[in-house]
Amino acid sequence: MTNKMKFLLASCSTVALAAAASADTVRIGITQNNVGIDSYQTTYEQAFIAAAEANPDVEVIVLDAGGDVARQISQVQDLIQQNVDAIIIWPTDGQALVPAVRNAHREGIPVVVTNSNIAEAGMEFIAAFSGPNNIQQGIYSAEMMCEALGGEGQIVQVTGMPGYTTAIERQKGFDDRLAEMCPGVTQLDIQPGDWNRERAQRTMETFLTRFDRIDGVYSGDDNMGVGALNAALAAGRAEGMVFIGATNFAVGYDAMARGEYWGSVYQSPVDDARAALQTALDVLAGEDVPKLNYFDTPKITQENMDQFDRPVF
Amino acid sequence: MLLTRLKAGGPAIAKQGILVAFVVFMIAFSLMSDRFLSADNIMSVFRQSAIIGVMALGVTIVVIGGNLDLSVGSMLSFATVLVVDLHDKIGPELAIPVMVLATLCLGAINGFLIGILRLNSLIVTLGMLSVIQGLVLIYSGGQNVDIADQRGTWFAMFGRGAVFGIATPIIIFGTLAVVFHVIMTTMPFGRHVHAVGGNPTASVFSGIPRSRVVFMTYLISALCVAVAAIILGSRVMGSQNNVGQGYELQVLAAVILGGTSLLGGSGSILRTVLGVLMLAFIQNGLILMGQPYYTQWLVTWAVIIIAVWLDVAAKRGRLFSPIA
Amino acid sequence: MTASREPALRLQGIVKTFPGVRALDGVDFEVMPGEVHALLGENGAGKSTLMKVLAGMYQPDEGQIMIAGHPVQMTTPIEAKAQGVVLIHQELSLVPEMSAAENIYLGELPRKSFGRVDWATLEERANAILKRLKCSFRAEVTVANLSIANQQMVEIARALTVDARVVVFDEPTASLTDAEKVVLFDIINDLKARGVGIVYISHRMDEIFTLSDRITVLRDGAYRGTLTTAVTNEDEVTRLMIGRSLDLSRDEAAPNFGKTMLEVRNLTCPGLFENVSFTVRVGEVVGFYGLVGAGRTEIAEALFGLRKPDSGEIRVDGEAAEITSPRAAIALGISLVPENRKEQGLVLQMNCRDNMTLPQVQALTTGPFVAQGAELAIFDKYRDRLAIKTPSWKQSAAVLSGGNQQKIVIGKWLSMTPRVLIVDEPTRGIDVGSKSEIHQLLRELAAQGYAVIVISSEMPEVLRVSDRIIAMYHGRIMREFDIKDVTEDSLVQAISGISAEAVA
Amino acid sequence: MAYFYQNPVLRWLLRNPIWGFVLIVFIFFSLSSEHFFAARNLQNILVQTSTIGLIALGMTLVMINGNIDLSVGATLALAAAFAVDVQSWAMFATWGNWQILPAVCLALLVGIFMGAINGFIVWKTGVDAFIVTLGAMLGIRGLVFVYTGEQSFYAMNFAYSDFSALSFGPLPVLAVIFLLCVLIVHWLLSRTVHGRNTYAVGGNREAAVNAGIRVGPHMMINFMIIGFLAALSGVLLSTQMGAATPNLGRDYELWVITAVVLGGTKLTGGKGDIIGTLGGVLAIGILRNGMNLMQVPAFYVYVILGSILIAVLFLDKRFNTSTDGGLRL
Repeated sequence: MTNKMKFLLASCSTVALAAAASADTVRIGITQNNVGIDSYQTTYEQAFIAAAEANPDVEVIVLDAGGDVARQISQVQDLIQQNVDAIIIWPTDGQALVPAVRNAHREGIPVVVTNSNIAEAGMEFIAAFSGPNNIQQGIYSAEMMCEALGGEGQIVQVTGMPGYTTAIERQKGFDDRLAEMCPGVTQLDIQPGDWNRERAQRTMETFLTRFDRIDGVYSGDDNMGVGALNAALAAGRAEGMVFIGATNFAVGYDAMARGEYWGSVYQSPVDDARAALQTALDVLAGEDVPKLNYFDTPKITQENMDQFDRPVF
Repeated sequence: MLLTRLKAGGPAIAKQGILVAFVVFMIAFSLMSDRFLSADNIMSVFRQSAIIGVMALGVTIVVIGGNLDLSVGSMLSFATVLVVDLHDKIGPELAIPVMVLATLCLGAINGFLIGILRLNSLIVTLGMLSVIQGLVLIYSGGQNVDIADQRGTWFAMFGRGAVFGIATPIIIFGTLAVVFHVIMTTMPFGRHVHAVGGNPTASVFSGIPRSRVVFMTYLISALCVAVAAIILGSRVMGSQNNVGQGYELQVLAAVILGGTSLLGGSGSILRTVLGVLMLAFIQNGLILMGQPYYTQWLVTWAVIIIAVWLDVAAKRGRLFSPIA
Repeated sequence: MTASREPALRLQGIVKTFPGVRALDGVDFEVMPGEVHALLGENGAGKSTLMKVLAGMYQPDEGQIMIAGHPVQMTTPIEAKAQGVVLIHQELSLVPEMSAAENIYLGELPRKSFGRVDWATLEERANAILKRLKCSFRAEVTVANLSIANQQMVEIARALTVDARVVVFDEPTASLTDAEKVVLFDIINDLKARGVGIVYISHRMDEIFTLSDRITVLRDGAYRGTLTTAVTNEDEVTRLMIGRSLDLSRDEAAPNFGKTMLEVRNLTCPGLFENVSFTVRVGEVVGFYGLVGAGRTEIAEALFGLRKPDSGEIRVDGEAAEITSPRAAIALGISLVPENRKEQGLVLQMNCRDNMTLPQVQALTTGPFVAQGAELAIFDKYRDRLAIKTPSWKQSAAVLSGGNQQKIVIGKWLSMTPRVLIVDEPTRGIDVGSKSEIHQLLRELAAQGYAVIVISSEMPEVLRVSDRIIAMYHGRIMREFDIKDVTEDSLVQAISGISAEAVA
Repeated sequence: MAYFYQNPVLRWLLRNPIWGFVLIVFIFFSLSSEHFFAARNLQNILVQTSTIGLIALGMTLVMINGNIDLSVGATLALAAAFAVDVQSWAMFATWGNWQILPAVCLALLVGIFMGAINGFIVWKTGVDAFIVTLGAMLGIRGLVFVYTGEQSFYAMNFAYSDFSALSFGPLPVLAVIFLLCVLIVHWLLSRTVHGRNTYAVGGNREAAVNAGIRVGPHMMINFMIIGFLAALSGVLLSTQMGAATPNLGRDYELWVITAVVLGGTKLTGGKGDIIGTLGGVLAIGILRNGMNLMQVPAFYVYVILGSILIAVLFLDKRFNTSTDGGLRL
């Protein structure tokens, strides 16, 4: 037991982020969705911690819900209990966090929602949202797809983990915009890839068997998109197939450079994290912060990719 | 009446509940989708099932030995992240042996706790599931790992290559299945595993080194995971930290579907292969039919229960359990 | 005895078939109030099926059950119990984590409102019953903490919870010491005096002749006749059971002992056995006789590397041996046919051949593969030699009868051609016919030059097979008898500790 | 040493080692985190524990029976979905806050029904409960997705989520419900005929059958109880969220089993009790909460929880078993 305690203490001290507590230090707690599930979230966390360390007046408490809504709710409770100055939440589920956010609101602790937004019902309880506009990203992807196919074709879609907000919003943005803008493009089928490259690859392989003609593939992120691309390459059918993703990953960027991948949406976790922290600080400083703070997530395609740095994840 | 027929005429058929179910499904799917029985599709399903299949071979041996292994999922994440990450750092010719050794170490920990210390395998491997998941994340810092030069490396042959037109994963899976089948049915070690799983006390009374046998089953399981990781890493050319999450249950479902008894002492490698293919074809067939992905869960539910039920019913000679 | 001459229980023409087997074929059986009626038959003769019919666990296909003259239908054990028919099982059917009281009233715990257990009533009643049985423990004790004998008492106490008309005892003495047997027989006589009909099933002839009034014999699921105990004898009963007469005499060809094969000196394992010294010669059968718990099995386990002795020396063929595992023991040429064949001897779902070759499968190889031909040759050899009845080597051991299972285990160890063969309770739970076959086999083995140790709790058995008898009491060797000098009285005294001073 | 065995408190701790562990981590976190030992935090721990805890109560019954239920996480999600969705059914539109009542009732019924299906299959087919519920775990999750159409449901009525904020004196209402269930299930297991039969069925199935206990229906009832408790847990969780998500309760079965095993219930059946299970869930709840407060990084939490599980199993083996009587098996 004593060994375990030492281990506990040791592991805590390695991440001790707290600057010496002083009177004007603000304490901000963050509970993230699922660090480690993909590089985006991990890079986000690192960027967030780095940004906080750079600011001597900020002390942060970094928690991770591991993708479990219930655990995230209890983490919000724990943060309220510790009486932090502000809470940043990356919701595991936009709906389910509303009461927790409402509780924080009642306790007078401002809440900033990051990355994926809380449901409509919770908007009145949050101080601000900071992050990408996932619906808009879906729309961007639909527009790129439409443009790449010239308004005609048959496509398939590989979505993220079923039931998660980001996956749902991107799909919704894409589906609605595509139907509206490009009635000539038909979606053959939609199946999940669980944010997992290998599973996306398997899904795509089945699509390839099932459909003789696939002109385009939209994937919920580049990680899955590259999985789909791998499947098409292996089947020798990648030629002429349009691959559109979202959240440009390094692998997607490289594939784009090779001309195999058509386009994606550029979304930097570093920007995301910095924006979240800054929004929280602005709120605490009493500034007038708008409710919705979307940071820019531009389209990235083979043509304009040299304007962007290769993603670090 | 089914009941009497089960006992009298058709034990040969009834005992092959999985085979019957398999054939029924193949026929049903091929009627509903003309793509289903195409050579391309069958090859693609075989290739897809190789990763789970290779893992299921090892787990079958563990289960015949009377234990469970729930840690294979996170072990797969561990091994894949390791081999992909090391690929660019020390080259594939070193990355593979290092990864295999590291994975075997995890298997040895399982084997030590369960075989030597005799702790309950369900709980130990449940604990290891969590521990290993943590280790992966600590190792990678939570970042995805990728192989930079995806085209140039010979590492690609394991997941993407083909020999005589047959994809390498299928060849690896098939070879291992045959090898393990031969080991389990014709070699002393296989006999020992059956004995230890069937009656650990009696096997000690027969001079069988029970601890060592159980230990070995976990090493084999880890080895299978390592092989699966090579296929997976080479196929994807990258890895996420949770890539194997949930595989342990899919693997176990395949093993159960193959008729291996969770009580230990009986089971067959070849029937596990059938179980793996069955699950893969269900998944594939339903997608081909345009069903939403979650129908496969519902179908799997029914198939597992019916297949195992037939198996159990054939063994006891009556359809329904005699308990009041 | 009661005045009524109506049988307490009467079965007429009971037929019970299972798919492919006619387990009971028109069996008649009756027990009068105040009578002990023994039921005999070889394993597989249909006794257990008949018992299950009696206890309401099986429904007969044909035939009638009458209790006190009235036909009844019993579809569950509870109904049977309500009719006053109680079965005391051979294998303990207790729940270890529950109290004795709860076990006694299992399935019919007294209730209060909301399904609560009425503990006060429960414990009061249970303690009253235990008192009647002269038990020294309270009903509140958890069964897991009781000795085997006391657990058996709990089992018997169950029968007394109802106003039983008929109590069925199925091999009740299998795990009892002699002193405990006396208590049990008192109880049976007590029940008898109160007009309860007793059905008594046992393989032990002596008990049956001590206790019973009548004996009914079953063979192959059919009724073979009823004998009055007072006017019959063991031979007649045996003949009825196995359809032929048994030769119980031993061949008196002068034994020819060779060199000392096993020598044990001052072997000690605290709490189990102490300062045990003995020798076994080639061609000799040494019988270890004693009560359950006297330390005999533990010595065998130590010799077989399953138990680490604290001190002492073991020599095999004159050489000091360090036996740390069964493998080491096997390498030294020691074989152990264990006490409990189902738990220790066999892998039940494995086929007969594989079971038989299990200890040597690693050596029976061509290249890396098991030499299945050689295996089969071994199996065939011992199947013929031991007259094992099985349709095929592929048969799983689970479906064989107890006697054939035991022969598989014996064959397994004989095929190792051991230098020392230890056989622990070679005929436990085996019917008379197979029993004598096994006894004969043990004699033959000795004659062929094996050094044999037989551990047994049955006096006739040790007397029949041994050349020397070692009597044990509380972990110590009390006395060693040459078979020529032994008397039953001196044996009984030695294992009860009476002659302790005399020897020491 | 003699004192050690005579002191009733220590003797009790020796029989329930998990409570010793709970005590140790409790003291440890109280000393090492200023926020841990505070009324609010202790309330939080109780509320956080209640989700896993309610299911663990049912799992204790099922595991004492010698069975296991892997489908509880999915059942929880299905019940939560019903509880939230039914409120918005048109037929209850005019009921005001009372619309919550039929929703909750229906959700609980769904849980009982799912348990009944599992129990019935185990009873009639004789297939191992592990396999039956492994299948059901996939299948019921499939039903959740069919029912929800992959979307999250949310409760329009804030009264629903306000419920979880209520408290009786110092105790939050969720904690009260949990503790009440602890008492009831403890009473059920230790005082009622059904509870005692639970030990009989798990401890010696044959004996139970011979004693006339109807083992099949008995096991089915316990599966229905765990179904009910999983559903209740789902309903309470959904009141905390005012919503239900299709992925709710994933992996909960593993945590529940972990807690129950930590509490001393044997996987082989026949042994275990609610006091131990309560200790098991509190141990996990306190560890999670304490590590949150101390900011142990998520990656290390996995390693620590897994190691503790194995360590407790090891210690239990060391101190509590000597069944082989010294044989070197």
